[in-house]
Amino acid sequence: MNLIVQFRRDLLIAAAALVVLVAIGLGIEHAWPRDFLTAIFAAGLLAMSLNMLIGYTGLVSFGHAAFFALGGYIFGLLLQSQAFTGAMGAASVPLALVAAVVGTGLYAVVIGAICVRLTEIYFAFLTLAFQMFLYSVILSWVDLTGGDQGLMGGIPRPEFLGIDLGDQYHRYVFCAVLFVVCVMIMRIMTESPFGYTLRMIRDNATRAAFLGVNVTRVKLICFVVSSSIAAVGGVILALFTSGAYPEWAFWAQSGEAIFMIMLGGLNVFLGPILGAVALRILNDVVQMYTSHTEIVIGLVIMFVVLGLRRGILDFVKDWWVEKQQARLAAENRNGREG
Amino acid sequence: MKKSYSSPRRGLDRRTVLKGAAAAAAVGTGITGFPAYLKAANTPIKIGVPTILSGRVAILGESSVSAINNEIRKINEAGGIEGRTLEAVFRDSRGKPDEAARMTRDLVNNEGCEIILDAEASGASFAVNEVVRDMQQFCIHTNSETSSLTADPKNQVDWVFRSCRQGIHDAVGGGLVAAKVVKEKGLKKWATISPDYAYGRANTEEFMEYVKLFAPETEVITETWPKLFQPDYTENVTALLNAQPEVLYSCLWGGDLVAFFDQASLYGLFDQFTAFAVNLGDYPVLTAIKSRPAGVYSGSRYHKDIPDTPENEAWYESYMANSDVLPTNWAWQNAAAVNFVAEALKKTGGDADTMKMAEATAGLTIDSPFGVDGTLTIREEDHTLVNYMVGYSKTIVDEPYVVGFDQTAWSEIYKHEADWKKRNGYA
Amino acid sequence: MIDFDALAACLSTSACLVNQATSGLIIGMLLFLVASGVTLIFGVLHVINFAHGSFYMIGAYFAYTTYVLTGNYFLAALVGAVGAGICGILFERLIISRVYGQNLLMQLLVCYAFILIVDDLVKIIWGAEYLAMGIPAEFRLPPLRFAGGFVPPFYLFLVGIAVFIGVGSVLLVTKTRFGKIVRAAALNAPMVSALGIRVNVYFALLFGFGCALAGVAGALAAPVRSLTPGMGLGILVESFIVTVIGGMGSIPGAFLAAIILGLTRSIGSVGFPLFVDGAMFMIMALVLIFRPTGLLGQGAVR
Amino acid sequence: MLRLENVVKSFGGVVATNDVSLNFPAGSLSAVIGPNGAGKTTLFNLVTGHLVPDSGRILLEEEDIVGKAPVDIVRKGIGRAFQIASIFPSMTVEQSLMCAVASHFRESEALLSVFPPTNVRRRTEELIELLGMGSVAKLLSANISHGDQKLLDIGLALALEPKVLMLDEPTAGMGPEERWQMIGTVRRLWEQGGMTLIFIEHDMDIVFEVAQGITVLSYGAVLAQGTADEIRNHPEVVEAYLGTETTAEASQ
Repeated sequence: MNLIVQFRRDLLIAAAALVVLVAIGLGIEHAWPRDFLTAIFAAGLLAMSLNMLIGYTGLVSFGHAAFFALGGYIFGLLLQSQAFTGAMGAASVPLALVAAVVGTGLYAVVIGAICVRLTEIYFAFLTLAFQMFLYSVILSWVDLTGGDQGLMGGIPRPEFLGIDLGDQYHRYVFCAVLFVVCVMIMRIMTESPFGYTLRMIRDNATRAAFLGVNVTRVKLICFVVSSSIAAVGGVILALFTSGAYPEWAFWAQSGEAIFMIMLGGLNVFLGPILGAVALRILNDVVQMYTSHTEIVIGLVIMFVVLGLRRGILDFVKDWWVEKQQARLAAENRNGREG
Repeated sequence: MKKSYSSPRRGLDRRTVLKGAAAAAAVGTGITGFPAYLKAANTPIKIGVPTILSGRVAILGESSVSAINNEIRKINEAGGIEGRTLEAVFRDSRGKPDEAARMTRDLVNNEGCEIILDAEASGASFAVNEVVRDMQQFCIHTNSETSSLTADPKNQVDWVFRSCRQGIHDAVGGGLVAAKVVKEKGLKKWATISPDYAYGRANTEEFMEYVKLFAPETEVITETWPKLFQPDYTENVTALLNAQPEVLYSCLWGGDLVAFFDQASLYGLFDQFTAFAVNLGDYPVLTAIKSRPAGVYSGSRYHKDIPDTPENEAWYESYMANSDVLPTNWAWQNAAAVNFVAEALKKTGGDADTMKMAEATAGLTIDSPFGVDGTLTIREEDHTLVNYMVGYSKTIVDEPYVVGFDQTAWSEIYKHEADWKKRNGYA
Repeated sequence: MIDFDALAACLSTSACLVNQATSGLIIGMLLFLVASGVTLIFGVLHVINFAHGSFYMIGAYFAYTTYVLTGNYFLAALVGAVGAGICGILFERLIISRVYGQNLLMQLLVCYAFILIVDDLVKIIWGAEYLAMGIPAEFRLPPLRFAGGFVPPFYLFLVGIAVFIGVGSVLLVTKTRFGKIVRAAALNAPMVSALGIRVNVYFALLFGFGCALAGVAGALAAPVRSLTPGMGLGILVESFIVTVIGGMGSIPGAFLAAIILGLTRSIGSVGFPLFVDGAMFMIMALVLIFRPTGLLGQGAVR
Repeated sequence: MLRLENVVKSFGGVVATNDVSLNFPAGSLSAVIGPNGAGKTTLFNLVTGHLVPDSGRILLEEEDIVGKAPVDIVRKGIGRAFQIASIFPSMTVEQSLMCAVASHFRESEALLSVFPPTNVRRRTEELIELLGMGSVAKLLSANISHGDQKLLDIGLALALEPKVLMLDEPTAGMGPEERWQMIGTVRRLWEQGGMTLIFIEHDMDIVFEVAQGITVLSYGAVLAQGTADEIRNHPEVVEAYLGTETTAEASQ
């Protein structure tokens, strides 16, 4: 209850956003907005959850896509198992979703326990290595995962509570709700005392430890939660493509997510989503004119990193903060003189 | 977009339209100039082709593009179909399944493509298969040889077809030829080197299964599985040397096969064993391998002399005149796909509606230079291509690179395919 | 999972030992050349060159073109090395030097961008399809027989060159004036530049040298590996593993780790063919857990 | 309150802390002095758990804290500020203090409430008042003056309501006027807070003016411990240490 009161403003915004998203999805008959937005939901959750590590905690993970892929695979494999759907019946989809989130979380506990103790560069390396390891397991364990072909034959989606995920409208609304709920969870996390502890660790982990913060544990909790949310992104993409593919665990997927964060802004909560939208549109527009999309995107990244040196929303935020700080400083001077 | 979604919807009501939001979205998309569906409707029938145009496989994708464009050019120059011309839109998926899925959706949603030719390798084909199933979009798979794509009822979709060779057909053919060769030479000990992914494993397993069936004394003494696109095969080559087999099978392909041959020849591997390489027969592979060995058995891919007919010769000339890459296995399969589409469109009167096209394509037989008797058929029961050239040749160092084509009779293939389907619970 | 019989059989026959040892050495040496560049650049400049694989690719393509034009393989290898080195200097001056001292994220992103751009440029210049150089005429010799095993003469040459370059680069860094200045500058750049030495030039040269090492590896590999845009990625990931296992900044460490990895691959392909990649990652994870600084590395990582 | 018994710590062959036994009574205000390299910061690191002694005991209220993690030692009531202000640059002064207070209130891992909880906000307001940082509270820590950053660092430690507060050179890098101002604030905080306060200081005038007890370290060993007068008249200190130190001070 208390939570609802404290976050009422954010909750209202989230509700309004959901209404708009649903209206777009149901109001436009053409499939493009639904497809586009569903892809954004998946990529957005990957990027935003990764930004919990990069932007909020200062942990540059280069292997976050592994959890995204794992979520998709757990979800897809469970629903493809006739034993599972047979036993669970109508509860199959929600249970598979929960299993994907919890299962990925457990995997993240193991990986995180090893990784979060290391410094920046080694952390990046090790997360990358574990990601490539998972990738190679997915490719080689053909009997279970279908290898490079991914999960074949579609993912069955038994109806539950009147929701039929085989129907594109139902599926879209379901994904939109999942997306908004996850974003809200991350919002609460980042604005809670825990979220500010993450910022302490990012700014100065040693000092945080001397203030009684259990840095390792906090990092690990953040790692696990963000991995679980990435898993939801994977579930959305698995629903959307009716399959799961090893490329989701490939390092380029992580690289792309990192760029989305950078492009949109890593110090602003919604920055990564803006980055995801911008990158997708950029990609699609460039694709209409040339097959050399990579060179264009590479040049854009160079420009953003070397020219702007920060993301779009970071630019706005820094400008606003500087203005505000200058005003406060001026007030202080006047106050002292007067 | 003429096509509308016919799937029944329950629960959520479409009439809960919030026009404001819709308008806002429309304005938003208008500003970005995107998506293209807002542009004026196109008169040509657009064919969307997700394929691979970068990486080690790019040559296959590029030859597919050349072949498709060349066939479309011929059709359009002859006046199109029912007054409508054809136009192909290509997208580079880089061979990634999720990219291929996304691009297929984009091709339909944004580019207004009414027909999809899925020119992806196996991995991505399964992804595209699910997309077109979901979108109820007419589609022909043109490159995936993985048998289960059309053989497994789980993967079958009423409006999806395949216009390319299939692993099981090649395996029967390969098994027959290989059995004959090893029996003649008295060879028993086999080794395999194939890429470690679904295609490589399934293909190798099927091939060896038929070799064993036709030559029961066969024994596989070692298997080595390099990763797909692995740069270095030295470890695998030496593993083969150590095992000292008498015969070698490989379904490596493209650049991987080239690298393997160059590295293996350093060790003189092909002087020591008899070798079968199903994917060696493609022109770009044969020409790229600098240390081209003689006497390796190669599966039929595309060759201007197989079948040795004037039609095939003419197709080769026409292709070469309009392409800057050599023809491949993928090239003829995509050309065949365009021919099938054109033929089906003639039957529907130029209507690209999914269900009408599906009905027209099932069981369709066309005249084609790639068929055994000048025709190719898409079988009605499982929507897959039959009656194309199956068999093995032997390589020689210089042009025409392969000689002595040993053709497998389709009656033989049908018989074993039916057994195989039963064994796998597909039929 | 592990086929002990095959492993034991192999380890007890000299032919198999010779074969697997050479193949491990070859894989290891090419890896070492790339990894030594990564580790050298990190050790001195404290940046991770995530784009190092691209210089391997550049080296291979430059060598290919030179070989096609001149037919001289030694010249081709030289052009590959020098070309990659020059590209490396340009990359350092124009791009990487702008993110020195910035956080890891920025370095990662510019390298990611560079990889995308270079891959596409290669595609535009050389085409997307694979190219093969073929074994140079000098080396088209039958394999040598040694204790029952096969040793291709070209591979002997390759190992020799790699060892020569490896020793050379250690000497360059530890014994020459250039090496001393660079190392001093890495510790205290303002101090060194106060002595009238243009630190930036030295940094760029060192970076270029590191890239030239990758370039020469690409050029050496070109005759036996097919060339494609994007070929740098696989070697990049493996060379990172080597760098981490050996200890970042340690060239002898990279040498040791490269040989360990090469032998893991070659012995593994006999004993546990399905787990070769897994074994590589496992070695790296174990090293990071129990000896995070790497086998021969120094410095804190926690 | 805080007692060290025969604490030894060496790095390689170098003995940084040699058989140190010290006692800091509850509520005392003590200074630790000694030339550079005397082992003052090492002593602090040993007490706060950043380093583990090779031998000896460190007793906080008669409980041995040797071998405990820094986090646990903080929880037991030993706060610390650093020689180079250790703060959170991208947070405002207020936010930084709130974070520290939240940690003290065991709220730093709370997920299901909004930051800052009411009790944290209230306590932080008191702290800002106590520190006299009201005018800079909304500024980013990176943007405030050096003196304010040092004060914020102390404030962060103070937020934990420590029984023992250890300040590593609170006046480092300041001009004479600023130093006196800072030490005045420190003294006021001590008087109002009632904790045991130990600080490292180079300026002898400040030490003799402010500290009740003074500990002199030299080459890792305790040279003397006593009141200002005792130290002033301690022959060894005068001879071995004060002379060099005052010279060093003068030359700065």
